[in-house]
Amino acid sequence: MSSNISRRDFLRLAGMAATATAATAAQAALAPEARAAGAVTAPQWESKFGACDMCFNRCGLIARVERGVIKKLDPNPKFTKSRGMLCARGNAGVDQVYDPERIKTPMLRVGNRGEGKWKAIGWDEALDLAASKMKDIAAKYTRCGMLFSAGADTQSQFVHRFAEAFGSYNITSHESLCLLSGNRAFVDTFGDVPLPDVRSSKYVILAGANRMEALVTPDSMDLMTIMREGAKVVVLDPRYTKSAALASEWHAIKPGTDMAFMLALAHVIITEKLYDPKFVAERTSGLDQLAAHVAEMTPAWAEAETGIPAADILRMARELAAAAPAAMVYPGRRSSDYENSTQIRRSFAIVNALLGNWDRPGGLVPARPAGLKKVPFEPPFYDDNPPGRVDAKSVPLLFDDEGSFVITRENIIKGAPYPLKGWFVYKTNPMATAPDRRKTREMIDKLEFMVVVDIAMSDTAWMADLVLPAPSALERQDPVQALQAGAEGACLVWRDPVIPALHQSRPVFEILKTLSVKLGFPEAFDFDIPKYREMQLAALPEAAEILKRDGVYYPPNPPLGGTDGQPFKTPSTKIELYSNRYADLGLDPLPVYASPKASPDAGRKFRLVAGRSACVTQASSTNNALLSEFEPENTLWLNEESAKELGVKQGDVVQVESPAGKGELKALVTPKIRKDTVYMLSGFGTISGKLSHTTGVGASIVELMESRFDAICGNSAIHETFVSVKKKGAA
Amino acid sequence: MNAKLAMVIDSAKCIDCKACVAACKQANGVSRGVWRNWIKEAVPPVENGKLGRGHFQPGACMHCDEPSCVIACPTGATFKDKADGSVVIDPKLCIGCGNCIPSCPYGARFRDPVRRIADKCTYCPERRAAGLPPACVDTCPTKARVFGDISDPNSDAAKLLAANQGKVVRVIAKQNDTKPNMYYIASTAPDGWAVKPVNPLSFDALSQVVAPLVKYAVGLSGLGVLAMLGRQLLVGQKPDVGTPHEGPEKDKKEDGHDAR
Amino acid sequence: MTPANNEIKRHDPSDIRIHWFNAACWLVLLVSGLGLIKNDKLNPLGAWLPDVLRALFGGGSAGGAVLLVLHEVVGVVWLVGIVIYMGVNAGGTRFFLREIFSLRPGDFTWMVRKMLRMTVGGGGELPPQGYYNMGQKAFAQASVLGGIAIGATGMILLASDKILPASVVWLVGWAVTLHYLAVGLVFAGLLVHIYMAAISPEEKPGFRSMFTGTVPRDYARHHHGLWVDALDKGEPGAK
Amino acid sequence: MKRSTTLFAALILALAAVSLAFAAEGNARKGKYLYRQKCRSCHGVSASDLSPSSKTQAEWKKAFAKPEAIKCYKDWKGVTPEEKNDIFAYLHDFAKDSPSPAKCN
Repeated sequence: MSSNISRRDFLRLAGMAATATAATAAQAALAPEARAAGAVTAPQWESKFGACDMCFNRCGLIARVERGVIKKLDPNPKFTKSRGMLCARGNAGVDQVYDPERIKTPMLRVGNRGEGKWKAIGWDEALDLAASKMKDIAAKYTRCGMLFSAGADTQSQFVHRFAEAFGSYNITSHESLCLLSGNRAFVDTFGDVPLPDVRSSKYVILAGANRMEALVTPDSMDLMTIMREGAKVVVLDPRYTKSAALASEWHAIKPGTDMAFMLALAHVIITEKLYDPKFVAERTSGLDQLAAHVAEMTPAWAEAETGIPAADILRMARELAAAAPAAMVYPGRRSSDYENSTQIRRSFAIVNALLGNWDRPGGLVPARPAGLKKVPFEPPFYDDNPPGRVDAKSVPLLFDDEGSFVITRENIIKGAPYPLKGWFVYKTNPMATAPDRRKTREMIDKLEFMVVVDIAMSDTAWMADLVLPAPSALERQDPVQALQAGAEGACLVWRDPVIPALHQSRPVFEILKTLSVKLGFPEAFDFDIPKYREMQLAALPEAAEILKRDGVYYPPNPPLGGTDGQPFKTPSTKIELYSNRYADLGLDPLPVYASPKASPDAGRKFRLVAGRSACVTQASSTNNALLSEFEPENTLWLNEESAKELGVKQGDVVQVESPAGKGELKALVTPKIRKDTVYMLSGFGTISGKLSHTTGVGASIVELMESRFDAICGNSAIHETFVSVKKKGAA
Repeated sequence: MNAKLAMVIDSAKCIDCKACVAACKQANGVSRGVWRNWIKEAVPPVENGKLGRGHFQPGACMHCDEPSCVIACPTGATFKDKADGSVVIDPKLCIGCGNCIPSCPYGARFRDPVRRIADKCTYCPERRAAGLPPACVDTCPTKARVFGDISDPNSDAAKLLAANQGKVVRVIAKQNDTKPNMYYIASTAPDGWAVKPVNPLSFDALSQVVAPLVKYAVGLSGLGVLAMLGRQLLVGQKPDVGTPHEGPEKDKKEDGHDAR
Repeated sequence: MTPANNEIKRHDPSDIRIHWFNAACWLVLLVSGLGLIKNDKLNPLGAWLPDVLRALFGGGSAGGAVLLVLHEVVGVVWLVGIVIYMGVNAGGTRFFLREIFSLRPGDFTWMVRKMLRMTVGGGGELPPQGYYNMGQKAFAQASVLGGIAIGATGMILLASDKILPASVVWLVGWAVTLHYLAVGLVFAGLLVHIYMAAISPEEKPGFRSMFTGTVPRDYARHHHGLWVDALDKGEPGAK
Repeated sequence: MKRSTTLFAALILALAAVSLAFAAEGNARKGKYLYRQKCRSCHGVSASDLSPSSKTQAEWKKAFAKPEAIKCYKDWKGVTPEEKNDIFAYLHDFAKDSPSPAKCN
């Protein structure tokens, strides 16, 4: 494989490299102002394929390994989903591997919870302990007494498998702290979670999505490309993010009013009949109800709500419709904003439906087939289990396989409807990512046993009874993973270790396999990773060879339009502008707008919003030595005028307070944010004693966020908090 | 023909993601707190009371054709590599005097706090030897950075330059056009950041006072020696002088010495 | 007296050794140092010398790097050698320093007249000189003071990329300047010293004494009359 | 217009109530276990790959209203009526057009 890479790259640079090398050799003796001949030689590295794990995108990479040490991670040029790039975080993946603060051995808590007193123990002792504790909890509280939480990791599927085999229904992932509201809205409108085909789009409205900092491949790069080709990208954001800076047009929308903007777009598109009548008639249901619903929602009305001039809204609606179907309201990912985020995202989905962009180039496309087979198993059924998840029926439309972390946490604290006393956590970090850190702490205090498997001692691991070291994604073998890349089709990646696992780390797969034996269900893990991959690739006989050769495999990708004439996976088999399901459940069948609630406390006049830097993956990367150089601490973005009123100057330390908690950090006084809004990065103000770049540095955003959730799907709602800000030391 | 390595940057494509900066640090083991390359952010214009379009400008050492840093280097550790046109620092020859740092109008140089010598962008010669582009170019998400030999019309960089003839701009120190080899396409901002190259006072003293002074002193001394040698040759060798057998009277008589 | 009555001992073997040791070091240091000044504007000889030397030492900047190491090693060896000499021959060192820094009435006159005499001729009678004549004293003073400056600045340059933090690079910059200045001035004197000692027929016995350790009494009486007088009187401190 | 909306909503609500009542008869979680145990041995291996999201809720309802008509019904021997109900609840509740469409593994 290395010869293959170098040949390809060599061709790319052949002229340059050959000239330089020959010239250097020939001229060294004659021209003293040159390096001595042969002074610069190619590094003696091996090149090995991998897939990045610094965020969920999993960009294909090539690890340059010299004498067993990873020297550099480069983009895999054949991994076209990321357009041949590796971002700052991807490059910093090396520092994750060689982080001196990594968990090196299994650690048993010996002091009080969170006190940081640990004892290094052997794997046998650690896994015996975990197995016996899980057995005890199952015996005392049924098998649903264990909660399993796994982050966005290729091996997380084994945690789900294990939980099912163990017999617990209580499984959460990071998704209910992130993207479920958007998924809910699109499933309930289109019957599917579509992907944006940015590359062919002519007009994109990014509302509350910051693609130039919260990088999503290939969308982030494609947005720049299409703008160069004449497409228009509109950004709505209370902050002047880098996306706002680079967009064709930016509007500092008032937080929480996106729905008003979308409904006004619908109003213009419907009243001016700018939609495709054939598409809307054949493929959607509820246009009449929608038309009636938005009849009064004029651009002028929306201007009063959003702060965006009516003339601009009118113009954008017309431009958007004119570009349709190669136009879209970008669906976005993280949608954990408000208690009515599902309805907000429904309004996004509805405008897309009116554009008739479904399964069209430049519009929203259904997920492309990947061809991976699931690996079946037959977990036992335990009759003594409670009827469902601990958060079941808490909201009308919970995703049963994701649940809601915020509600689960609430119910664990209450001990109702049934007690939940054990927690298995793999590479997810609710102590630093779930709103209201004190509540997470309170929940943990209710537990009898908590085990965390992770690479670094996250804040969540810091709270555990038992911490087990996992290798990084560069040190382990992984199953095949399918990745979606818009209309270009899915691609498959896998991982083989580019170096052996460091320290005593063990992949969670091996941990679970061992535990499955100790707990009496070895049949759930009667395979190894190569065998598992074989089963996954049963329908793709050529894939394994190509993965070995290229580091990525592209399954056949049918052309767009394949769903034309086929029913949508909704109750009405059409795109539901008017949601029958919501009507059934007594929910608003059309998104009903209400002005965002004002702060309940005059002293707390700033809405706190979350966001991203391209050098930060929430709380999982801020302790990275290289990335901490880019984001050494978080600051509170504070509008210049607001700062003036508060007497806060650039760099002053401010005290921020909400009903949930408080924090101190430096102020960034800037025109780049609305006067009524403040912003800070996540991942700082940590509490773990093994995160030296972030513990005691900046403030924790989850300490300040109140515990709110989406009323329809239970996704967390992290923009519902108002905070007070004052200069430290001021009265 | 010698190569002329250059970077052609379409700064309007840059999203300020810092991938190039991170890649550079990782590829070259650049010490904590210092940077071989950068992305500068233009102060956004205010249009109709709100911030207008932003612009981000990737940069690094421009490997100038008339580099002021080379002049400021006392040991020749910094030089213009004639084979490929890059400005090179030989770490083994650098004594870390720091002269070159303020002499670069683009702030491209720094003194590495660990190795204690001057450092800057090298265009990743090891990677080039392996047939790879420089780390920053390879990793860039939007391919804003394009690298190559612009004397080779088939290189990506030369093609991009040719395609944008008349639209290419360079950031140049107004006081001193060092002929940088970093080309920005169409327009770029910020553009006024290049500063006047400044040599440390000690260096100016060396080049403007001490070096001429020493030249004169050595010249004068050399002239004196020549004069003595001339006289010696013209007037002729005194056979009595310097031979230990000669008597003192002769010395006195012929040489006029009066040592008593 | 040895070997014959008409020969006076002028130098200890240790003096001779340190002189030639110093000379050898300086030659290597001067040539390698000039080879390091790649900058056309600074190198009094131009860049051809560095180019030639670098080519000799492996070519390109790598050759320069060899030169730098050579310069640093020999520089340290030189300093260490001098210090060892001062320890081994402390009396000689004291004598040397006392002699070169003690000026007598008539030294200035001697200097002016001697310079005239050696170049254009004439100049009048020369006042008598001691162990060292004023020309020798002047060069010895320059060598001692210059040597201290060269050694000190050289140590700073050596330390620059090994222990010195960025906050003191100003010191390194000035060390470069002073190093250059001191070497330049000493070199200017060195040219005359070499001529006088090795080329000018007048000082042949002195030159020879840097190998044998003795000078003819007649020569000494002519050139260093006050010294011979002191010797004859058996004055303390006379060598 | 408004009136018809209300009427329509009421009608849908009524229909939903019926369908929910039908579904509530079985235990979907047990149904998942039973489906894996009793159906997956063929479906996904020798027979057509089938999971809840293969059909709509209406299609599952229709199929289970007259299971005798299902091709493989002859192989259902060991399945009790209660188990049949559980399997139906699973397939129906996670159908293609359900709120939580699911594939089976």
